[in-house]
Amino acid sequence: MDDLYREVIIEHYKNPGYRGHLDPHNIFFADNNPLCGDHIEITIQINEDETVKDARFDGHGCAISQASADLLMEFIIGKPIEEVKQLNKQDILDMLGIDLGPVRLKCALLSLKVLKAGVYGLGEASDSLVE
Amino acid sequence: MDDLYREVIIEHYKNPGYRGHLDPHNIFFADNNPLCGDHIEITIQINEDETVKDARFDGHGCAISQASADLLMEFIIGKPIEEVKQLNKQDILDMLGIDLGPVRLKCALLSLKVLKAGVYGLGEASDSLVE
Amino acid sequence: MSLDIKAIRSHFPIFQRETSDGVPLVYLDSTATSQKPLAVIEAMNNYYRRSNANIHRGVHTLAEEATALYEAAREKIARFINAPSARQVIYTRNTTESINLVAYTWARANLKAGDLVILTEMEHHSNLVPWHMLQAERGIELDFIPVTETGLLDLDAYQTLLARSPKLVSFTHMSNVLGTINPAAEIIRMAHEAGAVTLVDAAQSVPHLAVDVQALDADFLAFSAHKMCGPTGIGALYGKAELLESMPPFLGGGDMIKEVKLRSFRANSLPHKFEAGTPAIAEAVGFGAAVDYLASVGMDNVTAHEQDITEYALERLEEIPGVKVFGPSAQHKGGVAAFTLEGVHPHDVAQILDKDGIAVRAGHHCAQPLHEKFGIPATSRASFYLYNTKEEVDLLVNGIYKVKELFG
Amino acid sequence: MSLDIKAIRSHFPIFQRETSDGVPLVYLDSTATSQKPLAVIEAMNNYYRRSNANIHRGVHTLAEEATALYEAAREKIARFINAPSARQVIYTRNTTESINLVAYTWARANLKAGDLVILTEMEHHSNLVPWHMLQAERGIELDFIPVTETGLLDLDAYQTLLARSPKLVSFTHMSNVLGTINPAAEIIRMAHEAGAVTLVDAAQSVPHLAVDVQALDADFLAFSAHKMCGPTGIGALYGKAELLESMPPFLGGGDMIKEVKLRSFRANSLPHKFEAGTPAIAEAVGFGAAVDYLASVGMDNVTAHEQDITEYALERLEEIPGVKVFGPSAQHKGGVAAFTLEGVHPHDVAQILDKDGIAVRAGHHCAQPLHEKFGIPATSRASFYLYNTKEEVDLLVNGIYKVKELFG
Ligand SMILES: Cc1ncc(COP(=O)(O)O)c(C=O)c1O
Ligand SMILES: Cc1ncc(COP(=O)(O)O)c(C=O)c1O
Repeated sequence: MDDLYREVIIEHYKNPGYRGHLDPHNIFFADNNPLCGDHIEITIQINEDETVKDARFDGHGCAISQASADLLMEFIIGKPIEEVKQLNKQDILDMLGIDLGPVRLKCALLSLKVLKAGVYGLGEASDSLVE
Repeated sequence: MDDLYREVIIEHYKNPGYRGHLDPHNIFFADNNPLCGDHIEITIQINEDETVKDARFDGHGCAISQASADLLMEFIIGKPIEEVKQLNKQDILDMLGIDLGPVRLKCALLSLKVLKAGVYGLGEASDSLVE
Repeated sequence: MSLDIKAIRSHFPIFQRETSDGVPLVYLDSTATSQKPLAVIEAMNNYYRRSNANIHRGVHTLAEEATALYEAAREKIARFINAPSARQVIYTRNTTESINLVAYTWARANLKAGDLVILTEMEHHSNLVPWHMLQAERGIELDFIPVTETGLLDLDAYQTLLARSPKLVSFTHMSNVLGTINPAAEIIRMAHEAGAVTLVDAAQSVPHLAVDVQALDADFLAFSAHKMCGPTGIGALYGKAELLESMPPFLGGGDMIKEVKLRSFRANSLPHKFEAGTPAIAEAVGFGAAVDYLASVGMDNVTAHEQDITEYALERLEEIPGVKVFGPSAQHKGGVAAFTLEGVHPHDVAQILDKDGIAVRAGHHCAQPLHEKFGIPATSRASFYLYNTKEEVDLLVNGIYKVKELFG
Repeated sequence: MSLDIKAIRSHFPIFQRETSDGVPLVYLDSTATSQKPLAVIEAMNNYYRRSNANIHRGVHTLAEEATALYEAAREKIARFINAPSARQVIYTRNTTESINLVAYTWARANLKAGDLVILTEMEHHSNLVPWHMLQAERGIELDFIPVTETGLLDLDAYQTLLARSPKLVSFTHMSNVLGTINPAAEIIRMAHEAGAVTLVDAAQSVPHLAVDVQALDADFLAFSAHKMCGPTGIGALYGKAELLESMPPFLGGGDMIKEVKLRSFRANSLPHKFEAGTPAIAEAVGFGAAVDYLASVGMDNVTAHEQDITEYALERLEEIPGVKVFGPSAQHKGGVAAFTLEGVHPHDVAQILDKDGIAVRAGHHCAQPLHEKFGIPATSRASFYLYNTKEEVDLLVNGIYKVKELFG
């Protein structure tokens, strides 16, 4: 219909491959977008060589936030943690393959914000993590 | 030069006929225009038949305020107090023979305000006296 | 009389635009802010091109023109709400500042720890947070008139609350989410019987209904120009004269004073006492033009037209499977339809509609506690004003079907 | 480089008007408010005609455009004063509200009875009354840096005052009466050495001088759009990030919150924490356009041009018998000449000049204590901006001779 809701987004929203919860896990983090109540939490398992062994997200919210989370989990599996730490806004936009206005950008970046707060071991997720 | 500063105004400002102070007097009142610091005080003597026997103003300020005061004193001498109580904005404008914007109107009406507060025996001069 | 909508739409330049190539604007977000007729835009334009000057103390021609325009607008606004006098209309930035002004001045001068302020569960954040702040600072108590399942205020519960001798009842005349038009005159009468002062959040009522502050017997009433065809940056607070006169000033500075010494000042008379510094002069001029515009259309016509569209919109929306509209039936309601669509987040609904040029808002609409009450984080909201049409409702409905298909 | 004044004047539509038949406008009242270039008027025009919507929470095209325009303007303003980041620029209504914001939040959170606030004898009422109010409410102490006979601040006396450990030094960067440009960086450095926070009333400096908040090391700095080619209804407060972050919010309502419950709220991050309710959106867009306009002319060029005119004006005015100009010599002074004419009240001067289309202001210019200090109730004030010319100074001088003749 239009590039904002490319099939891939709707598909990942309706049939996410990485929704769930890993137990045991090495990293857990959760946060929400106060503007719309979107919620994302992630669990991650890490290999001895500091790469991502497995990753899952859970939560609720709009198609953009949930599809981004699913795409992001898919993307990071197998990647070195150091590389995960470098991910930024543009990487998410590339995964989604679309452009977003400032309000929806927050939805798209929620999972990355949660992920980075988790891998950096921070107490709080801040917007500056994904700028 | 122009109708605002008609000769009569400049003349009454420069050579006022009724500047001064009456002693004894039946009425005294003073007030200023806080916007520009203009000050007017009046003293009035009253006849047995409730007409104005004599009237004087004193003070300082712009030509409009001082000339209006002089013209007003001249006008009320001999008039019944009841008639003085009825004087209003338009009477002053008629004496001056000009039209004024809202700021300068305050200057023009200061002496009337003071006069009316005096003849009504009020504690304070209010703008509503001259509307 | 029904409005000539085609003529009305032609007064609003924005309807000439397309949101993207070939896609005209379907603006259904007037509850957030209204569009502006040319008359309002041009009034400000002319002000800046011909009369711009600072007001009140100037003697020169421009200053006198600007002062006259600024004060003439106040007279118009006073007449529009039937205020007894223009000096009871204080210019503020918006409804929010109007309410805060009361909270900072009247309330801080009159409320002490333990004093009760009654609000409602359907308040906009603007009529919640100022009281939260006062609660934290002063220890006042807050209680809330509950909202029923159908989106009305529970007046029996209100009667019970009134037994606790509130000092203030502050409530919205019309909900910006449910659309509920509250029985303001009755709420005020009951408050007065209990000895309380009243504040009406009229952000949504003054733009859409004929509001008469004297008929309501409102003590304070707050509204914004930008929601009633006027500019941003200006709003108003109406107040009863004896209340406004008894209140301490709010912001200190130029124009709100009679006299200033190095270490003290005397406050000016109304309305200037509450207008510190150079005010929103051009915006006041635009506000006056907006009021002229609405008066020329006729507020009863505006209301009737919105009622008509709203009825139609509710009918059409409710026939869509999965759509749930919040709030009461059309007869208790202004031109607002907040809804959820099963399985689709409101942000997605709004964004997909936007691709067809349809502007609706998604979120909590600055009424988070109300959304919490109904157990939802957000809604999509379509809202209607004098320039909207039934055809636009049809476009909205078609759009929602498209969303369903996409997510189906 | 000298300005191409003819080109500049052509940017300002108001100069096409006549004040009365055949009498062109000679606008010498920019210290009260400046005129607006077409670019500013058109920016707001276009906003209302194309992009008008409420900001921040909207998903639709118009809301995103409006939000982007509103925030882009903040970036421009931040760059204009060299703020480290745009979130340190808070939109307010005007300088007056900016100062009050600090008085209501930072000061009420940090000052207690007996704490000293240092002001100066040349302050505008906007930087006096908020502190008078706090003095009455809290029992803070006020003291004043004296003004010398020549209209400069007495920095020795200031040094002595600093020994009393003030909590705040709040002062005007440039006097709107004397024109004095105060040594702000030095005043701030001395305040910091004494452990005080500083607030700069930059209402007259940001419009006329290149102001760099980081070079000044100002803690707070307040200014108004309407004095710098921008619209009425909007101003700004700059603050250091750690101060702004530590301050409680000011007005409560929409947009300034992160989350609202029925009985509590969490404040939003900067700058939104201090911007409650629908802001002056069109005005922010106009403010941004004003800053663009001034930047395109170049602030150093603006200053140099004003300096040039002011020198000429002082020379010409002082040659008129009976005229006394207040304030320091041209080298310490911005484009302001406040004067008295012996035997003629300033109101009469202004009114008679107005008949020749010459707009000057008469009164105490919201600086009553300063006038009292100089033993006069009022002055006439001519002030200059980038669009004024030496020919206009000549017209002013001829006008004053006419006044003298009339009253001679
Ligand atoms: C030095 C100074 N401070 C403050 C102000 C107040 O500005 P505003 O009226 O825009 O709040 C002015 C304007 O007259 C001024 O000249
Ligand atoms: C019911 C209600 N109250 C208050 C407000 C706040 O209005 P403003 O943002 O103009 O201050 C709004 C606007 O959204 C509203 O709908």
